[in-house]
Amino acid sequence: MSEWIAIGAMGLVAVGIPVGMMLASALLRPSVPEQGKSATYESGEVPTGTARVQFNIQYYMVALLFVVFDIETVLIFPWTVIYRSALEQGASLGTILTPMLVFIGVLVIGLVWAWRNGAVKWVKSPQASRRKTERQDA
Amino acid sequence: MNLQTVLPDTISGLLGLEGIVGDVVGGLIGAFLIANIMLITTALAGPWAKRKITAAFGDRIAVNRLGPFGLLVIIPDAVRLLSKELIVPEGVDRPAWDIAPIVIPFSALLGFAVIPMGNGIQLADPETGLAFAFAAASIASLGLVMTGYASNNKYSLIGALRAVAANIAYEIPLIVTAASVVIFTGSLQMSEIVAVQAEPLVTVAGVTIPTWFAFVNPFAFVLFMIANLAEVGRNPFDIPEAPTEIVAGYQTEYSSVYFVLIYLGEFIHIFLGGAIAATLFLGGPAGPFLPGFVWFTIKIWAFFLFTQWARSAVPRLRVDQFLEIGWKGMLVLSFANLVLTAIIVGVIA
Amino acid sequence: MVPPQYYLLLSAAVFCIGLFGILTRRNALLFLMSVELMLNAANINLVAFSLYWGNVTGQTFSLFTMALAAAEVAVGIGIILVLYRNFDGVDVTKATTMRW
Amino acid sequence: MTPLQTLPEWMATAPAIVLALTGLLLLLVDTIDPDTSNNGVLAGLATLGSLSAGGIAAWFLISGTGMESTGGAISLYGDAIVVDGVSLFFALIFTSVTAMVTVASYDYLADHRHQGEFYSLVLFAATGMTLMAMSNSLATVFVSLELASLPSYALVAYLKKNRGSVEAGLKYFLIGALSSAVFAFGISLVFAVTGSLVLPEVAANLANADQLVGVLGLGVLMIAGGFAYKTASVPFHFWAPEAYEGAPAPVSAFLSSASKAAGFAVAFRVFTVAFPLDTVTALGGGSVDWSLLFAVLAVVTMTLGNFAAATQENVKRMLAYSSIGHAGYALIGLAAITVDGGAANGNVLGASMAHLLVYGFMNTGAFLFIAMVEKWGLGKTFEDYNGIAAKAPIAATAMTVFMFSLAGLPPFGGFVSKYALFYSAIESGFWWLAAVGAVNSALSLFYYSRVVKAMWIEEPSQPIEISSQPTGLYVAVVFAAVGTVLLLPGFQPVIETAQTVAAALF
Amino acid sequence: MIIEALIAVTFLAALVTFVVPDRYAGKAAFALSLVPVLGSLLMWQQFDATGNALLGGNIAFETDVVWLQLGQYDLHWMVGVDGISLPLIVLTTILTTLAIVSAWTPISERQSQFFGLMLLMEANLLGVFTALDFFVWFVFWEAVLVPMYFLIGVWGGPRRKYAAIKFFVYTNVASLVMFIGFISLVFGLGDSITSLRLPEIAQALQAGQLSGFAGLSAGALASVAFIAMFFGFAVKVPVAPLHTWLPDAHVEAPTPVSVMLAGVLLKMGTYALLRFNFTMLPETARAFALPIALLAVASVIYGALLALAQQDLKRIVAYSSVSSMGYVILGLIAYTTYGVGGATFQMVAHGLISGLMFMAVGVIYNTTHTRMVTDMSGIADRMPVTAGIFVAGAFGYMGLPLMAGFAAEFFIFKGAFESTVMEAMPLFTGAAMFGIVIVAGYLLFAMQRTLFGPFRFDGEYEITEAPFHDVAPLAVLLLLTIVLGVSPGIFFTMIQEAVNPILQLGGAF
Repeated sequence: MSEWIAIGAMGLVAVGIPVGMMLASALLRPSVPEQGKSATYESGEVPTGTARVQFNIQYYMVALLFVVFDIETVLIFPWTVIYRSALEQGASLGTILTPMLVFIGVLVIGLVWAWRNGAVKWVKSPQASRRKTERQDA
Repeated sequence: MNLQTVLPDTISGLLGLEGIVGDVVGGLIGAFLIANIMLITTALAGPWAKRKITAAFGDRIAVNRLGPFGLLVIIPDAVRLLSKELIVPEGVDRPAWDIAPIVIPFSALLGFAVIPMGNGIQLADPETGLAFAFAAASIASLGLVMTGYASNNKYSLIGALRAVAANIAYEIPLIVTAASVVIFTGSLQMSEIVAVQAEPLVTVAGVTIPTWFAFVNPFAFVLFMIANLAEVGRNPFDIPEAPTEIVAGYQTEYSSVYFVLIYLGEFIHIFLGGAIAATLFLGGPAGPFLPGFVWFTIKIWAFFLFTQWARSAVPRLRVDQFLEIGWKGMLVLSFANLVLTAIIVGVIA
Repeated sequence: MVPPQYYLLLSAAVFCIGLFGILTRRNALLFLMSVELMLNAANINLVAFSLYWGNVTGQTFSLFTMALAAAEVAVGIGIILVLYRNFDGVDVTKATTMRW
Repeated sequence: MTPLQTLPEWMATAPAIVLALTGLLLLLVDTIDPDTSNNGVLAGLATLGSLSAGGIAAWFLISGTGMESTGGAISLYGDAIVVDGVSLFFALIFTSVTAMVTVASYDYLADHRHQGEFYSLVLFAATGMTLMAMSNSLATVFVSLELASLPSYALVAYLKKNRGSVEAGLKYFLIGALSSAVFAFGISLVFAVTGSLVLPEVAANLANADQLVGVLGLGVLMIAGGFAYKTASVPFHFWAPEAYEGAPAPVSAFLSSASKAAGFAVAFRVFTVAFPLDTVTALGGGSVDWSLLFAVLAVVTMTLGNFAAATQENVKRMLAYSSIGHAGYALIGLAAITVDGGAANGNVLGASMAHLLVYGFMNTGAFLFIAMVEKWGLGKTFEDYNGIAAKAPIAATAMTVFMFSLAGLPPFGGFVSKYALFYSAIESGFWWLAAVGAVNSALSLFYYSRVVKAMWIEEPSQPIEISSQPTGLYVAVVFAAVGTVLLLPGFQPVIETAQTVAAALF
Repeated sequence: MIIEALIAVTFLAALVTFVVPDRYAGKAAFALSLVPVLGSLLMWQQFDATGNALLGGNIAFETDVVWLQLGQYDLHWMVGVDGISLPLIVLTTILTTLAIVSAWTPISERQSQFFGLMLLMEANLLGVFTALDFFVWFVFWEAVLVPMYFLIGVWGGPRRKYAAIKFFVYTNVASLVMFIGFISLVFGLGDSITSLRLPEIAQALQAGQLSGFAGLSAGALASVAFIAMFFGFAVKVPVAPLHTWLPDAHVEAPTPVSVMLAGVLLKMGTYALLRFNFTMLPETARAFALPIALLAVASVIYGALLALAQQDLKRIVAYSSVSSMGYVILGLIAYTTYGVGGATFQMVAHGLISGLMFMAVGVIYNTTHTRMVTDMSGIADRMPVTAGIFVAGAFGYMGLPLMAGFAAEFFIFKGAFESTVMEAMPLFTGAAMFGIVIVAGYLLFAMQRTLFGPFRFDGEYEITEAPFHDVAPLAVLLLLTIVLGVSPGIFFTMIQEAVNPILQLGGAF
C-alpha cells in the first residue's frame, strides 16, 4: 500500500505547490482595478456577444471516436501485459492472438466507416462541397 | 516486484520511521523532493533555456546579463511574474477559472510520481505504473477545458477545444504505441520496464547494445515521439496556442501567477513526456559511465531540446490537417504497429 | 486490510448519491453523470471484492463496465444532442409531446 | 446429424457470429458507398444475414446441438458463454423477428438517410440479444445486454428530426441507463457475496451468503430490476409506451418482440442457473424467494398493461401497453417455478418460451402493420383506422389475425401458446396465476377488437387514400400472419422443443 | 379422412372465394359449397357408426392422431361422427349452401369477403360438430365467432356495431366460463386421463374417476363444472335470461347470416350441452333437473310472449327461436329416448324451419325493404309463392303434422311426459306445451296482418314476386322439412342409436 500513500503524498504536494505560489503572489502583487483592464481580449476591439457559443459539431464527433478507441485501449492493455507470458506458458498463437485481431478488426471497420462517412473530416462546409461538385460538373 | 527500494522507503529508513507514519512522512518528503527537482528543471528550461534556444535558431543572443550565460535571469523573472497584477476579466466562471491553473501542473507533477529517475529516485512503483502515468498526464485536458470554458473569451474557448481535440486525437496513438512496448515487457510496472531494457540485445565490436526499445522497435519510437510532440502541443502541432491565429489559446486571459502556473504545467508536461519516452524506449536512467540520475536528466533534456527544435524549425499544421493526420495517419499506423509487433513477437517466441 | 463491509458502505453511498442525482436533476447531462456515479459504485464493489475473494474476475469485469459506461455516454450524448436540437434545451422534463 | 462432431466447438455460437458479421458487412457496404440510396441491397443483406443465422439456429436445434442427446450444453470461453437448447431457441425468435423487421424496413426507410446504419444497428442489437441468450456469466450478461441496448437507443431516436422519436429515444435511454446501472450494482453485490460471476459457480457459492443474505437479496432484487426494464415489466415498464409510440414502427416491433424476449432469455437462465430456488430459499440467513417476487410482478404487470391498454386512443400506444401485458404473461414462466417442481418447472418455462416465440410473430406483425399505416400517412388513433379493410383487405386480414391471436382467440397461435402457458402454470400449482392471466386475456379482447372493429366495420370520416403498396411491408406482415396461423397446427414441435430445452436448465 | 377432406375443402373454398372478384363471388361460393354438401351426403350414405361417440360407441370416419404433447394431457386431432353429429353436419352444409344462394340479392358490396366468411364459418362449424378432442373442438368453437362477428358487423343493419360487439362479448365471456368449468373437470380427473379426448374424459367420468380439485370435493366440482358449462352453452343456445344478444344480432344481421345464426349456430349450444353436460355429468344433470326444466319452460314461454309483442317480423322469428330452443332443453333434461332423441331431432328440424322463416322474411324484406308488420298487408297478392312458402314454414313452426317440427316436438313431449327425472316433469311439459299455443297465436297473427287481407304497402318500392334464386332455397328448405316430417326415421334412427347409451348411463345411477 505504501506506494499509493506516496502517490497520495505527491498529489498533496502537487496541489500544495501551485497553491503556495498563488498565496505568495497574492502577498506580492498590487491590485489596481480599472474598467478597461477587465474587458475580455478580442484583439483590441470591444468584445461582442458571449463566448458561450455553439461549436463545430466535428469536435463532438472526434470526442465520440475518442471514447470508442480509448476504451479499446483499456481492453487492449491487459492483453498486451499477458501476451508474452501466455505464449511462454504454451498457449498457441492462434488462441492468444486471434481474439485481439478480431477485436481490432471490428474497430478498424468502425473507423473506416466513420472515415468514409466524414466523422473525421474537419471541414464540412456545405459551401465548400457545393463548389467542389460544381467544379466536377464543369 | 520491487527491483529497487523506492525513495520514500529510503527516506523513512534514514529517518528510522516505520509503519504508516514512515510511509506518510517518507512519501511527503520524497514527493517534495521530486517536485522540487522538476521545479528547478522547469525554471531552468522556461525562462532561460527556451529563450536561448529560440535565439540561437534566430542567430540572436538572448539573455546574457545576469550570471553565467544569463542563467540568473531565472530569479528576477520569477519575482517579476509572481508580483504582477492579477487581472480578472469580466464574466469569468470564477471557481473553474481559479482551479484550472492548479490542475494543469498538478497533473504533470502527479505523473512524475511513478517515473524512475535513477539512483533510487522514484517515489512509487505500483504495478500499474505506466497506466498511471498516462492517466495522470491526461488530467491536464480537464484543466485545459476549464481554462477555455471559464475565461469567457472566444480565443480561449477555441484554444481549449483545439487542445482537447489534439490531446484526444494523439493520445490513442500514444497509448497504443506504448501498448506495443508492453508486449515486450509483459508488465506495466515502471521499474520492470526499465529492468527489461537492461538486458543486452546484441554486441557489436565489443560494445553491448542494450534492449532499449528504441532499438528493438524504432518504428514505435518514432510514432511515440510524434504523438508525444502533439500531446505537449509543440510545433508542428501547436494549434491550441497558435499565436498568429488565436492569440495565446486557452491562456489568453490569464496573467500573473495563474499564467505562470499554466506555463509551468506545460513545461513539466514536456518533461513528463520525455520521461515516459525515456522510460519506455531509452532504458530509463540506464547508461554507461555516468550515474543513472544524470543519464535520466540528459534524456529528458534531450526531449526538451527536440521539442524546442521542432518549435523553431517546423511550420505549424492547419487544424484540419492536424486532426486528419491524427485520426487517419497516426491511429492507423499505431494499430498497425501494435498488430505487427504482436505477430512478430508471437512468431519469434 | 480494510474490512469488506466498508467497501459495501462506500459503494452504497456512492450509489445513493447517484440515485439522488437522478431523482432530483432535470438536466439530461447531470442525469448521465449520476448514472456514471452509480456504475462506479458497482465498480468499487467489484474491485474491492475481487481483492477480497482473491480472483481477478471482478477487476476484469469492472474494465468492461467502464467500457460500457463510456459507450453508453457516447450514445447518450448523441441523443441529448438531438434532444437539444428538437426541444431547445437539455431539460428532460421539457420533452413531453406524449403523455407520460 | 450432429454438426458439432464435425465442426469446432466455438462454431456453436454461429448464429451470433453470423449476425455480427452481417452487421459489419453492412457497415462495409455503407463504407463503400456512404451516400447510397440503394435500400434493396442493405435490406436484402440484413434479411439474408438474419435468416441464415436463424437457419443455423434451427439446424442446431434440430440436430440437438448443446442438448443432452449430443452431450449436453457447450460451454465456451471459460464458461462465459453456453450454447444449449434455450439459447438456440431464443436465437430463433430473435432472428425471425429481425428478418421480418429488416424486410419491412425496406419500405419504411425508403425516404430516410443513414439506412446502412439503421440495418447494422438492428443486426448488432440482434447479436447482443443472441449473446444474451447464450450468456452463462453475469459479465457476459451485462455486456450483451448493453450490446443489445445501445443500438436500440439509437434506433428509437432514429428519426432525429421527429420530436416524438427523439423524446422516445431520450426516455428509453434514460431509463435504460438507470436500469443498467442498477443492474450492474446488483451484479456487483452478487459478486461480493459469491465471489464469482459465472452462473453455476454463483449457485455453488451461494452457501457463503449466510452472513450477507441481505446483500444477496438486494443484489437479486436489483438484477430482477434490470430484467424488468428489458422486458418492460413493472416496475421498470414506463418507458415502454413512450418508446414504442415514438420510435419508428419497425423499431417498436423489434423492441417489443425481440428485445423483450431477450430479456426473458437471460432472466430465465440467470434465475434458474445462478439462483436455484431450492438453494436461495434455504439459505442460512434467510430466504430470497424470487419466485414470489415474479409472481407478484407478473400479476401486476399483466393487469396494469391490460387496463392501461384499454384506455388508449392511439393504436401504437395501445399495442405498447398490451406488450407490457404480455410481459406479464411471460413472467409466469418464472413465477410458477417451485422448489420441488421437477418436470413442471421445465414445462412452465418452456411454455413461456413458446409463448414468446408466437408473440414474436404476432406482435411484430402488428407493429409492422402500424408501420404500414404510418407509411400511408393515415394517422394514429383508432378512428384513423376506420375503413382500412375496404382499401387494403390483405393487410387488414393480417392485422385481424394478429389482434385476435394476441387476445388469445382460438384459431391462432396465440391461443394455443397461452393455453400451454396457463396450463403449465396450473400444473405447477399456480392456478390463481393462470386464472388472473385468463381473466386478463378476456379483458384484452376488448381493446384488440377495437382495432378490428375500426378496420372492418367503422366508416371512415373522410375517404381514405392509400397511395402505395409497400412490397417489403406486405411481405413481412403476411409472413408474420401466416406464421401466427401456422403456429396453431404446428405448435407441437415448438412446445416440445421449448420444454425439452427448458428442462435442461434445472 | 373424409372429415379432414371436408373441412379442408371448405377452408380452401373460403380462400378461393376471398380472391374471386366481387361479381362472381356469389356464384363461385355456391358452386364451391356444393362440394361439402356432396361430401356430407356421402358421409351419410357411408355412415356406419353405432352407439354414442363419447361412450365407447363405434365412431364413423374416426381419425385420432396426437397433435400436441403438453404436460400431462396430450392434445389429439380427433374427429369422428356419430348419430348425433351427422344430422347436424348435413344440416350445416345444406343450410350454408342455401344461405349463400339467398345472399345473392341482399349482399351488394364486398361480396367476395362476405361469401368467403360464410364458407369459413361453415368450415369451422363442421369442425365443431366433428371434433372429438376438447381442444380441437374449442378451437373451432371459438373460430366460428370470428366470421360471425364480421358478418354481422360489416354487412349488418344500422345498429350492427352494437349487435356485433354484444354478440362477440356475450359468447366469448360464455366460452371463457365454460372453458374454466371444463378444465376444472379435467384437473379433477387428474391422472385417470391422458388426453383431452372427449370420449376418454366421458368414460373416465362414468367410471367415477373424478376427484376433488382446488378445495372442492368431487361432487361439488362436478356441480361447479356443470354450472359453468351450462352457463357457457346456455348463452349460445340461448336460454331465457341469457338471450338478450340474440334479437339484436338477428335483427341487425343480414338475412343469410340470420339463417346461419338461427339454423346452425344456436345448435352449437344445444349440441354442446348434450355432448358435455348431459353425457358427461348425467347424475349432476339429474340433480339439477328442476332448475333446468324451469329454465327450459321459462325460455319457451318467455320467448313466445316476447315474440307476441314484436312488430318486426325478424324479431318475431328470433324470439320464437328462443322458444323453440327451450323445447330442446326440455327434451334433453327429460333423459328418455324420445326426449333426448327428440331434442336432437329438433335441432335439425328447427335449423331447417327457422332457416326457412328467416329466409322468407328476408325475401319479403328484399322487396319491401321493411320488416314491420304494421307497414304492410296483403303481400300474398303480389308475392304468392313466397307467401305460400312462408305460411307453410310457419305451420311447420307451429308443429303441423307431417312437418319436421311436429315430429320433433312430438318426440320431445312424449319423452318429457315419460321422464322420470323428477316428479313434476309432466307439469313442466304441460306448461311448455302451452307455448305452442302462443307460437300459433303470434305466427298466425303476424301472417294475417302481413300476408293476407287487402294489399297495402307504405313504402315506395314495387312489390313483385321475388326472383327464382331467392325463392328456390325456400322451396328446398320446405321440401326438406316435409321430407323429414314424413319420415323422421331418416335421422331419428341414428339419433336414437347414439342417444340410448346416454340414457343407459343415466339409469345406472
